[in-house]
Amino acid sequence: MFENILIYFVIIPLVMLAALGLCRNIKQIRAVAVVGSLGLIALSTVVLLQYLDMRSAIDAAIAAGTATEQPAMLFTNTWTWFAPLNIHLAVGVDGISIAMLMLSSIIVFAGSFASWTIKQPKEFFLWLILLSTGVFGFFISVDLFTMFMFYEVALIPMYLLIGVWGSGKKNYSAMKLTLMLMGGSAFLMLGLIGIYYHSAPEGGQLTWNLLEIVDNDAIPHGWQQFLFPMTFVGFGVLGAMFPFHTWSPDGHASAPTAVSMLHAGVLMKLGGYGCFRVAIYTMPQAAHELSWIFLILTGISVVYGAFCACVKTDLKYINAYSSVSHCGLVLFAILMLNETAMTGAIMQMLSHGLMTALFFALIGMIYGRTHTREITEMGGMMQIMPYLSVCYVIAGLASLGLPGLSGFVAEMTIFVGSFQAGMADFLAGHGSLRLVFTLVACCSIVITAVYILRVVGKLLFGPVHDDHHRSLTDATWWERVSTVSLIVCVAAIGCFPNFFSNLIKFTFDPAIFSVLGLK
Amino acid sequence: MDSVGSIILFVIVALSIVVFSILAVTTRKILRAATYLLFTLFATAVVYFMLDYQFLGAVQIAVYAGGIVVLFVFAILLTSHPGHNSEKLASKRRVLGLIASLAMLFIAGGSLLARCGALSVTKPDVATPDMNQIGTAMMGVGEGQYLLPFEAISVLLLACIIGGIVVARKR
Amino acid sequence: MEITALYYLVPSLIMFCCGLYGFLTRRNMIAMLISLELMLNGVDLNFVIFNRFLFPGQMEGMIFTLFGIALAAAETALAIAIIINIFRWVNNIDIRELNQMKF
Amino acid sequence: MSPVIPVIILALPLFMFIFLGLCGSKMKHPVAGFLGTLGLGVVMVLSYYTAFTYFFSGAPEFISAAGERLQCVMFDQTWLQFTDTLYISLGFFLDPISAMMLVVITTVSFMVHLYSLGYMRDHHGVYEIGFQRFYAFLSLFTFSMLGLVVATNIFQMYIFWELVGVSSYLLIGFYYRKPSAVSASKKAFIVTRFADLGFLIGILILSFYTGTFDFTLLTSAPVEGMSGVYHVDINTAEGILSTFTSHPAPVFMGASVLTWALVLIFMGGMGKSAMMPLHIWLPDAMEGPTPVSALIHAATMVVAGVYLVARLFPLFLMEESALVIVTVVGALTAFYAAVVACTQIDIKRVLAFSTISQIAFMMVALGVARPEHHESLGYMASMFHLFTHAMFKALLFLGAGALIHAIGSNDYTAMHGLRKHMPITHWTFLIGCLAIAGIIPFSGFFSKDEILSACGSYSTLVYIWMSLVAGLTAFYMFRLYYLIFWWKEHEIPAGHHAPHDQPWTMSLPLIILAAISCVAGFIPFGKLVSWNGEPYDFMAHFDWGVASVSLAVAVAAIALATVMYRKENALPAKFKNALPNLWKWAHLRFYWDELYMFITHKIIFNGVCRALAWFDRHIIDGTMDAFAAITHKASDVIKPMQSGQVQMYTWLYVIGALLLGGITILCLM
Repeated sequence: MFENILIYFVIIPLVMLAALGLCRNIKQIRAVAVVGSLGLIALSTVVLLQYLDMRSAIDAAIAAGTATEQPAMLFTNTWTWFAPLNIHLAVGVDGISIAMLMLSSIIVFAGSFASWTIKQPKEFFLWLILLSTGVFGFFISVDLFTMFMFYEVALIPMYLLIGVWGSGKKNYSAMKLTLMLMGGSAFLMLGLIGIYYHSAPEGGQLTWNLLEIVDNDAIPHGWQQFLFPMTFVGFGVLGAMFPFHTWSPDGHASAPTAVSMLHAGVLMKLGGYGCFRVAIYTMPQAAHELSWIFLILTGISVVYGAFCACVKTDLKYINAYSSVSHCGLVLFAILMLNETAMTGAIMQMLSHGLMTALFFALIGMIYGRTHTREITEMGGMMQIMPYLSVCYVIAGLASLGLPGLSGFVAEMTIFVGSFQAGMADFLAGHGSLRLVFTLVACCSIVITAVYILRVVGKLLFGPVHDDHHRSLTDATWWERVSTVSLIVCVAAIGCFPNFFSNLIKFTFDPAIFSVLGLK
Repeated sequence: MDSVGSIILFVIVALSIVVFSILAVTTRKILRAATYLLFTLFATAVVYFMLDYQFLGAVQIAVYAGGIVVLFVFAILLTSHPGHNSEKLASKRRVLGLIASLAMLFIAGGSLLARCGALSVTKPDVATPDMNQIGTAMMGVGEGQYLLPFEAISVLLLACIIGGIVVARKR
Repeated sequence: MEITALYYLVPSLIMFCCGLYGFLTRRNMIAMLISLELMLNGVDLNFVIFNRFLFPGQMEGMIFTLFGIALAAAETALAIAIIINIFRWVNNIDIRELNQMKF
Repeated sequence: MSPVIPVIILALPLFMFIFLGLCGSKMKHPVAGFLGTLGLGVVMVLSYYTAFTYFFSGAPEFISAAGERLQCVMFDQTWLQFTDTLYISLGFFLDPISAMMLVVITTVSFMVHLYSLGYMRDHHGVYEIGFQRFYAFLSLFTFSMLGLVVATNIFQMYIFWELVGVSSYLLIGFYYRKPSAVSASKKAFIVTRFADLGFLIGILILSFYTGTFDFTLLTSAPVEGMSGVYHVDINTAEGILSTFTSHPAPVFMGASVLTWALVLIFMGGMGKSAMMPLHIWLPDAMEGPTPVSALIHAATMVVAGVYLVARLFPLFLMEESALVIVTVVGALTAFYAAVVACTQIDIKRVLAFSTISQIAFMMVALGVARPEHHESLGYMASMFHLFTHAMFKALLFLGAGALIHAIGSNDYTAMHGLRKHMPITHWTFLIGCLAIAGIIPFSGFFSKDEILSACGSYSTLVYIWMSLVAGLTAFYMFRLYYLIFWWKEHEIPAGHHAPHDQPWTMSLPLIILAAISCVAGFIPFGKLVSWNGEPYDFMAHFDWGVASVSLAVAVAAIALATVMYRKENALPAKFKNALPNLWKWAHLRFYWDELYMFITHKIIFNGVCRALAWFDRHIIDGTMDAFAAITHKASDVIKPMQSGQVQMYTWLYVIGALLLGGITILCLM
């Protein structure tokens, strides 16, 4: 019954697209968006539960001696797509992908509510859902080619969504974002094709399938040195890695609310996920040797983004730079090649996805009322719109790592793991780079506090800056649904981190760390 | 060994092709150019006849000389301003064009002469295809038969008809 | 004296070069079209000549020429329709002044 | 003892926070306040029960047959697993100091809850905006603080450490309409956050070398023959230890890693406990409501640093140098804060600096504690002082709150001569002052005396220094006392009521705390709390010499204050004019704030952040834009080749064809 369940992650959005085509008015459009995203949430929950069941069933089988080891992925399935080049629609998930799928479905849900009153809703939702098709497809794919295809499907609608529904310098931003991400895709494609042509030992059948590539472990060392940077940079651009991050502030500043949410919340995770799943997973040797370059870059991202966020006055810019900092931490932790740090990286993806989506949702809601995003032109929002302000404070506290919310557990896992990796390196005489950059990254918790509190202080507290704002209303019910759903998730991760941590770590155990030689 | 008559005929035809071609591109009056083109086309038709391609010659006269040139004449009359039917050519441009076409002539002619031996063949005494064969070749799908290009051409012509109507139609 | 293939090829080459000259130098679009016809005609002639002298038993060259004539006719008809239309719009058929649609 | 009670102790305040936070605004003000107070009352009773059971039940899990008090983990739930050995768990750790802290926290917190019912409304009985929120935050704070003291592992402590930081932030910024409150809360949070960075790194270092976060493992007695911290059971930290032991002794930049770890952890404690140079947030934190200052910034949260050092005391004992640093920082801070307190005008600021100074006393006591000196008398003294200080300082703050509530100003210049109008406040405040000054038989005398004798047995210099500070303490407290309650009272403008005593909800806590301050000194503290659990009878070793000296110093200082401030006279002004610079520097707190302002604002904000932002926009982004511009320019350059002139294209074509043809022919020749 569950063999084909993953493909529904693509089918549901496609059905939603078809249903949207038939919609006649805004109510129907909203209904389609809400029902569809609820369906996605339900689906990912079912997959999660089934996944845990199956894992424990296999564990029991191993204990009974009827099975030998945990497979790397479950629900695997393959449909041939283009036989001559061996392209398949191959799907499969492990704990990490499931975490990402849950994140995406929740953010799509919240995003639907956040764009309740958007103009030209039909077209907007068409593109938005097309985008989420790409996202879901990416996370379920294990075939590099289809992965790349879904990746592009997720990127391209962004151009129209920002260009048409955006604000401010939207043409410039949309163009910049699309071009920079496409530039990344170019590197990525080069890398993926390179991987394909070395995916099998001499004379073997070439394959795009990740799991087979890892099994074959045939990419020559010299080629890894070339292909690893290609794929890492390709995905790293989407993960806002310094110095390829500048699309992020402009793009987010111009994008409409739901698009910012989806982009920062989910799309940027595609970058981190890809770096991990493709670059490091298939080329562990090169990852060991070349990680120092990217460690430096991502380490810089972490503090650099935070410092930049300290002086910006546009809410979206601040949040975009904070995303640079937090996503930098994701890539940074992945590069530590340490189980704990990598678990932390995935948790940070979840955590950042949720809280940045919350941030962008709130910024969109505030902007929709005040028509400005300059914190110098606002003040005392706590008196005017207490609900939104309280949510903003919660998001801020999550972002600066308050225990009990998601940011803390992710960051701490990363720091503990990175420190262990750094000290291990240091004591083994491999230099102190990891250690130093871990300490540098730790400093970000202070800088984050600075810019978050600066915004909270200026925007929410203090006297009301503009008397025109006094007549503004607090959140509507759909805005409440959107924010509450995100806050609940942020708090859930923050209060019960071990569930998520184990879900993710469980993945590392059988699959990845054997490859990386870390177990 | 060709007969003297045919040699004389060839010389006349060749000369008229050369002369009228040159005139067609050098005359300033556009209507005259069309006329010289007509003569060239006729001369070409004669060459086809001399090579025993009667059907081809007939098509040449009917389509080119009969159809296209008439189109030209109409177009010229429709588009030319009275007393404005000549154009002045910059001499620099003419010289450049002359150089280019002479270069082309020399290069192509040089390569022809280089293959002099292979081309110094007389007309073989083989019957040219008759109408029956041409018709069969046009309508068949086997080897050496051309139904597909034939149909392609017909679609092309249809497209041209429609295109012509669309383009020329008044708004 | 034999009239070999070479003799036939010379006028067709000259015709082609004349067409080229005309196409490069004339500004009137109809005149350019006339030059184009000359070039096409020269090429057609070549096909036929090679067919007749070198591959006498076959008919590809001739058939190709037939198609060529048909193509030339179609092309000329369409081109002239366009030229007349342009003339209606801008009252001019000088090729160098019709550059509004570039880029 | 079943683990249900500890669970309730932690869960109830959390529940009250969530409940009041979500539903508070729907309730009437008194209902919310009453519910919050009631909830805390239950917690207090349970905590008393727990502490009582721990100290006096004699159950084998709490006390060994030899009379040694044991550490007991009531429950421990894994919360987040990092590696096999490193995991954060949430638990309930019961040992003498945590049991004592339970009592301190819940008592003061309950008093504050009760007091706020009266304080957080004006004279007409109108409740403050956000009254319910206030109670929610108080519950959150209490939860966090309880979680902090009962932490079973250092990471749980860090978690609650952050949580108290946030509760403190929220409560300092309670009057969020006031810009000064907002910036004070921000400052408090960021300064402590900076210190927490040190704490975090310290935890990381410590956990890397020991392979555990667990306090019981961390502080268990060192195994013979092993230096440093890596005494932890080999079985639990095998992998890490083997990497480690294969290397020479871990020394980093001239100090052992243990020193580094402890100093960094102490840095966290310095931040929370407002030790110099991280003290700057505490005076500003007085922007919060006064009950909050009493609870958080006098009695409980600010002693978290002391508690942290006490918790890790066995580790500190392994590194003499770390303890020396604790002593030096404490001694300097104590003196600095005492000097500054002598010159402040705002009564809450005086109390804030006094708090800093008193916490520094506790730090010094820990710093000078050595097992060879009276079984680490300093440790016990520090905890004792923590206890008594919590009571009398809460009393002083609540008294100050009553004054502010009555007068409507923080300035003593607006007060003067209130002893007739507010007798309850006056007497309780006086008790508080006597206690802090160290007058027998009030509680402060006993604890301070213990500290001084601990100092004395460690080093004479420290002893003299701290006695001086004790004298200063008595001086500035009585200066404050006289300025508020004596002097000539102000004219009361027509139509205004004279200031009067407060409702019973405010008076009752004052009276209770005053009573505790009177008798707490007689608690046989050493029998309950000592560094290794073995009871220590302080009275048996009572040093009358030290006691009489300290009493004499205190009395002398009070006498001096009486002379100078009992009535309005010219003496203070003379002193001020005699040492104008010293007075000005002390009044402006030795320009620490300006220094920090310069560093953070001028250097970091303008110099680093702005520069980086500029760099980002112009260099990084400029490079990206330059790529686009170059592409654009390049296309402009080659665009004319697409002239749209068909003859041009033909020319190019012909030239190309001719070249190719020519080349071909040349090759053929």
